[in-house]
Amino acid sequence: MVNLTNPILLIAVPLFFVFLAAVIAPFSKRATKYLPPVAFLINLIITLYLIPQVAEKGVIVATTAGIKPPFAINIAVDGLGLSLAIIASLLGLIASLYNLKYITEEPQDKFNMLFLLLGTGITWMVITGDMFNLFVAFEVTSISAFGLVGFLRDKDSIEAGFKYLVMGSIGASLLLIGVVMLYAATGTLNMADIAEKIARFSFRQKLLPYSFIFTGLGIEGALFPLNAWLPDAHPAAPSSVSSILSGIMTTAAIYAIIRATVTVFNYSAITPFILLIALLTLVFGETSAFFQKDIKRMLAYSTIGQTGFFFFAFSLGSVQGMQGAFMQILNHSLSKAMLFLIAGAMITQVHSRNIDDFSGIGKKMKISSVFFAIGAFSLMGLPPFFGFWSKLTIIFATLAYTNFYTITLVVILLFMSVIEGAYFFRVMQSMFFGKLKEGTEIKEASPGLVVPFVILGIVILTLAIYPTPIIAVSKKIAVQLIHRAVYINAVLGGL
Amino acid sequence: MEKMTEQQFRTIGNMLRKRSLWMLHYCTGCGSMELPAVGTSRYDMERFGVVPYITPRQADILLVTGYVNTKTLRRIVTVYEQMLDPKYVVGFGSCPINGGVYWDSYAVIKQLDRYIPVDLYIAGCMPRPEAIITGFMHLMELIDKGKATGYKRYKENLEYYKENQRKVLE
Amino acid sequence: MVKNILIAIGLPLLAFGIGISFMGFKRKIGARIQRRYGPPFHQPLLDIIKLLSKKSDISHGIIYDLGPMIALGASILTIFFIPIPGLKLLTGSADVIALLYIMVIGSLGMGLGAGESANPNSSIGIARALTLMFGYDLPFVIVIISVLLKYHTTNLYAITQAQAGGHWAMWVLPLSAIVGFIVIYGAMGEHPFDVVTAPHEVATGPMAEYGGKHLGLLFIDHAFHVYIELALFVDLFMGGASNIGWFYVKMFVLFLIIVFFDEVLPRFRIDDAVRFYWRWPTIIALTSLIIVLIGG
Amino acid sequence: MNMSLMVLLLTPFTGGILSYLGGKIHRSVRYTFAILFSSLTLVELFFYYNKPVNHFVLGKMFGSVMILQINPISWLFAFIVTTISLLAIIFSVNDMEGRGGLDFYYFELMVVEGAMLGITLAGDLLTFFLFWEIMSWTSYLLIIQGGNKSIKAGYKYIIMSIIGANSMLIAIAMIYGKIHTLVFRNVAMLLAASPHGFDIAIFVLFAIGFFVEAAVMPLHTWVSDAYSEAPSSVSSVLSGVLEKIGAYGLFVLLYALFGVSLLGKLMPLRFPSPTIMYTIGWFAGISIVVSTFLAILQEDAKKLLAYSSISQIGYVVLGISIGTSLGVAGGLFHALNHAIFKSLLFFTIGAVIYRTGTRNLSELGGLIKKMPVTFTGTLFGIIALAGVPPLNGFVSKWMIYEALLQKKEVFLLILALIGSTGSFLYVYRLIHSTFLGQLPEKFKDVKEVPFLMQIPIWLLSLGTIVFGIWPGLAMNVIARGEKFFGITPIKYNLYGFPGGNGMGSLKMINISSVFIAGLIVAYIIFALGAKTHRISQYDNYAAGQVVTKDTKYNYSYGFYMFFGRVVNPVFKWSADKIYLAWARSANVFGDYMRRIYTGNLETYSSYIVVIISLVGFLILLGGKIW
Repeated sequence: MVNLTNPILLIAVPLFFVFLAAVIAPFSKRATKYLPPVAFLINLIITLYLIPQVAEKGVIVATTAGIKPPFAINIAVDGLGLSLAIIASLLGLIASLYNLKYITEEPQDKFNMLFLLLGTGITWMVITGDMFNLFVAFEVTSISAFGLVGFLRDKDSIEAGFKYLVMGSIGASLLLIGVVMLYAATGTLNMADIAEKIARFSFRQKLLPYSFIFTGLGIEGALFPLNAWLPDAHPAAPSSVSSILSGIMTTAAIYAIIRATVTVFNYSAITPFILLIALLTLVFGETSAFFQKDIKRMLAYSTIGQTGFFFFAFSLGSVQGMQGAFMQILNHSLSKAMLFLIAGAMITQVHSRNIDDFSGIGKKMKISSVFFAIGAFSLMGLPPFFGFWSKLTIIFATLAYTNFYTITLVVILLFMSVIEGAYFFRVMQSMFFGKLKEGTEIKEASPGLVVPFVILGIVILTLAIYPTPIIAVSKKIAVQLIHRAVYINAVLGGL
Repeated sequence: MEKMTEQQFRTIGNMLRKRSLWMLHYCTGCGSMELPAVGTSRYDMERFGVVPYITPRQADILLVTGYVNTKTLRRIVTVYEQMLDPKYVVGFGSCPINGGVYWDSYAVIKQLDRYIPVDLYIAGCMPRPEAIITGFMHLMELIDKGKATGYKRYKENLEYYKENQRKVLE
Repeated sequence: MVKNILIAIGLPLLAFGIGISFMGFKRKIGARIQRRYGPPFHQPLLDIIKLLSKKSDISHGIIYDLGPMIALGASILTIFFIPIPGLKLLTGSADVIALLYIMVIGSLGMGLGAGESANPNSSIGIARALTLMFGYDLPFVIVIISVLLKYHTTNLYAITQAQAGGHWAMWVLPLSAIVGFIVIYGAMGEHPFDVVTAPHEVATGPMAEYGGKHLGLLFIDHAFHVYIELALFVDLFMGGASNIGWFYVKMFVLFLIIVFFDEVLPRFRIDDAVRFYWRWPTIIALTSLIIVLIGG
Repeated sequence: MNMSLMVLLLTPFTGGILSYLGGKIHRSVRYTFAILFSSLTLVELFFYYNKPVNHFVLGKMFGSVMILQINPISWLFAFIVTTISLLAIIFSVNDMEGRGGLDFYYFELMVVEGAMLGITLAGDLLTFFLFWEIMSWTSYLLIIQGGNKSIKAGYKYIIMSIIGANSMLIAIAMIYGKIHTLVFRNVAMLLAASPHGFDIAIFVLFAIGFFVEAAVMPLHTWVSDAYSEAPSSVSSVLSGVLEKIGAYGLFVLLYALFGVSLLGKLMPLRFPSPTIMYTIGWFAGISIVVSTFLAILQEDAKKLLAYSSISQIGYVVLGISIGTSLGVAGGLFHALNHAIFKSLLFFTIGAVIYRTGTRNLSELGGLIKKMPVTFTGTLFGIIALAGVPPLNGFVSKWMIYEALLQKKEVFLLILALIGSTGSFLYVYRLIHSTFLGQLPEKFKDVKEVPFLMQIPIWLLSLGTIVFGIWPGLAMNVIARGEKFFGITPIKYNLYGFPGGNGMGSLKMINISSVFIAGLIVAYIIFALGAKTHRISQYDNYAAGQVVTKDTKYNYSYGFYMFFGRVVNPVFKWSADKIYLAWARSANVFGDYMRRIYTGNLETYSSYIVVIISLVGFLILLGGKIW
């Protein structure tokens, strides 16, 4: 009897399905596309099963080969990791449902295998408790993402895929160098173990490996100015992939940075630097998004901005900041994934990614447009949507102490939210109230595309109506994250 | 008795009314040159309550100062019809009476009386200011006696006047 | 009670009498200045009787009829709020500031009526009237405020009482009084501020389409208007009066000056009139106000 | 548990959802639900007429309780909200007929109503802000229902509104950072104990938010476009209610959060009232005068009304900022009155637009013969707006003047009085160019608006009379509200104010009855004269010329052109132009920033090197960057 609550299954199940896909691909290429939904559904169920455990124990640790940490490869799921895993599975499920109808290009079997691998990698990244494992997961994610970005094989996607490949590889090597340095210094790869051992190192000794890890992860995590691949890659990929990339992959990388910074390195001294980077990311992301004519590019830049936003909240270092960061991650993942899916659905009708061509489609594609508005509102932080509460939390966290700097920061944050409002409202205006171009035959996208994002929309609306439990949970998660000793003790508890 | 009072009332009304005659500031020909002299210090028609007024709604007297060509007649008729009862028309100079020096002109009305009822003529080419003032005094007398009934005539013989107007204007 | 009713009936009649006498004076004096004999003194009364007894009248609509009525009704309303010697019937119900706006009702009614007469001359006239009012209102409110501040009350009757014994506001606030005079002057629409009715430009402006009894009502209203403006100035700056005769004399002196100016001045263009009011009178009035503020 | 206030708050939201769903069945179902639920809200509100609720816990968020409360002042504003919204809904039934997306429109209308109700009922800043944000974006959605141009206007509105809301958010976050609770009472205690710099910052930040919504200069620039481009019933909600919500916010800020004594301490008392309130008073005063001047020169009926709204809200803010009992009462009363007469005017002009399809003043004229009811409504509206007795606008303006005089704020008084005189100009222009003058031939067949659209016009006209002649009705609520906020109310009775304490007396009933008596006298004189007969509008004085149907014999374009010659040199610059210039330069700057993403792989790789070096550089600095 398989223990349903073993977090290793989160990796094992999708991997198994990848192999399954490889096996059945020679017989039926079409059949492979039904594998990802199943895999992600199983993953989702497992993660949901894990909730009570995590809530009870705080951190659940799973080991391989029966050897206890720090010696074996292990998996440690805490609140943050689990929530991200839930989001990853959910988005994976939604996106793969969407794919059933959306992906018509060949080779479908390879696409589905890569897609499964992408999901696996992301889930792996957020639940691993091991530094080298993190690298491996990172590589799995990146490589599948390279493939997926270039999947459409037109000029754009190949260029984007290539850029992404180069940058991603540099990132991966930097990460590897960092991990190697850590191993050389501490002799262990287990995060908790490193965390314990590294405490005796001086700031300078710690900084070199940290800077490599930070930069390596930062490339994937879309931090300014390492994110230059993103605005090319996200739009070029198929929309379902973009939704995963924007929705959860960058977030997973940010999670890795958070994990490294808080749990492993315990770097509070570095936060001003992180804060600066986050702020720059936010400012450049939102400003650039404002000038985009291409809807997916705009959403991609918006992702950069949002990443900056929650990374900023995280870099405040307070419980409330972390809480805000987590809430915003949740909000952003759901909304942005939905927005990408909707943008994809609209593009199938409009056959263009130019915002000007979207004018007036609100009258024809009612459901899509309304849900686009819901996603945008949530992302902008308009009440009663969940984004409002996360924005509020982050602002409250920033202004926990009132002085000149914090007020300046908040002014910048809010100014950026005005810009974000500006470009989203502009798009919505042209969608709902613009003039429909004559001679175009636009109708609502097929139900196969609509149903997935409507499910996501319903999740967002549910959060809007009933945000209190999530806010409470996010506070718990934040407290857990900031008390790194709990994590370390839980992993190394056996020793 | 009742009739008596009304009659008296009307008489008093006429008595008062005759002392306040507002003249429409409307000039058709060369006769208008005489009016400034009548109005200003030397002759001062305001002594008798005669004052030039601007719009037909306010005025009591329509002073047709000189020849009337067909183009002007249309305006004169419009203005006359816009005036409120009781209203009086004074033909000024010889032109409204018989065309004056324009007696053979194709464009000039020879007899103003055929188109609108004229209560009083002041003959002369040009009548001097004294004559004008005498004319006004005479008009006042007519009003007092209830004889200046041009407006009633116009109503009673509307068909006749309209017919004549139509002949010229169309 | 009976006395009050008598006053209520008598006051408008008195005001009308005073106003109509001034109108007569004006024509007579004006004629004399032009070396004419001029009409009889009771000529305005004759005019009104003639207008009211016209045998036919036209109407452009209900508001056209209502306009002069509102104007007259508002004038009658206004005179009850201006205290004259021994009579302060309703001065307790509205103070000077309220009075400023009660005085406007008439122009509004007039404007509506003139508007419905559908004549562009009327419309232009009203546009000019309102603009001119906007023009002289600025110095006027400053003047009013100076007086109110000076006497620490907004009750017109109390202001006249405070000036008793020869301490006229005219002597206490000479600058304000000068401006007040200019404003009253403009409000009466005398030269050079007769842009509103300017017969040669806009054909008597608002009155262009009015004739007969409508115009008669407006003439009565004008008589009231003359009375109101003069009485207001006398109450504000010349200390009211202890009896009607004295009150009449003060008003007459004031009116005489106004007529003298009126007869010799040409006419402003409307925007120049506004510019004029917003320049010197305003500056003088402000100076006076600042003097009051500093000097108490 | 007492659910009372929650029920009140949820009624419009429920109504909105139900009418949205009902609209899918049949349009009459939609209307029934919308009208039913908004009337229901009004009825429910009347249960609280004399029954303040202090503490109704809505929930808990961030460790701060979210509470609802109702006091007489919030009752007053809630009354404005519900009444005008109800009338707007009734008006829209015919007005919006035939447009698309009506289900959504009614949903939005009721959600806006609910959100505004929520603001008035809020007992803490979090609830306040929550509903404030909802109000902002839902009202944006309403504005953009008005067609193509309205989209641009709505865009301007939402941007300014977000800026305002964010400014408030900063202040709220600053307060939360200190005391972790946002209940008004606790906030007031915090502010009383805080350093002055903090207090002033909070004040300014809130004031920006409220100024945007209340359209006080110089943050008014969205108003003229948004009010004029939105559908008429929305304009009346915007001008009648949304603006008042801004004023309500300002009132809460001044009297519930800060209080006059604290404001007095914040800055030295150089002037009769606290400097900070004095400043607000000046903003309001300048709003009054400048926008009056702008309104005079408008050619567009709704733009004219929009500028007039800015000017009138100036009176409200001015009254509130005076700080004396009389001033506050005047300001609040004017808020009520302005809601009544400005909504009335927007409804009547909406009716005109509904029938004629244009709001260009120079195209209209002479409609009095065709739309007498609308004309009557407009007449009452303009008389009230101009502050002419005996209608309601006069009473509240008079109170404000008296309050200013009491405080010897002479210069503000001059501004206020001048603004009022200026308003005669534009209201006359409004009524003249639409209803008076010559009727253009193309509007020969125009009919009076349907009965459903007349209802709001009738009711609001009645309102202008009732509150004008019996100001005591409104003063009952206002006086109780002032008592609630610790201000001693002034003496008043049903018909006016007995005066005293440097304040003049006013008896509206006397003024109106004598006026009616005067009218009767005038009518008697009139009736004694000869009978009148109606004549056509073409039988008109034209210096002898015969006016025919094909000549436009009407004066309406550039009505105050000569006045424009006087003031135009001053109005060459405007706040709007300054903002646009800022936006343009920000645009250019942002465009340069964007170019950091060059699209070159080499550049991107070099960024990585830069970052690694930067992080490495941190080693030398010891990890500290500041």
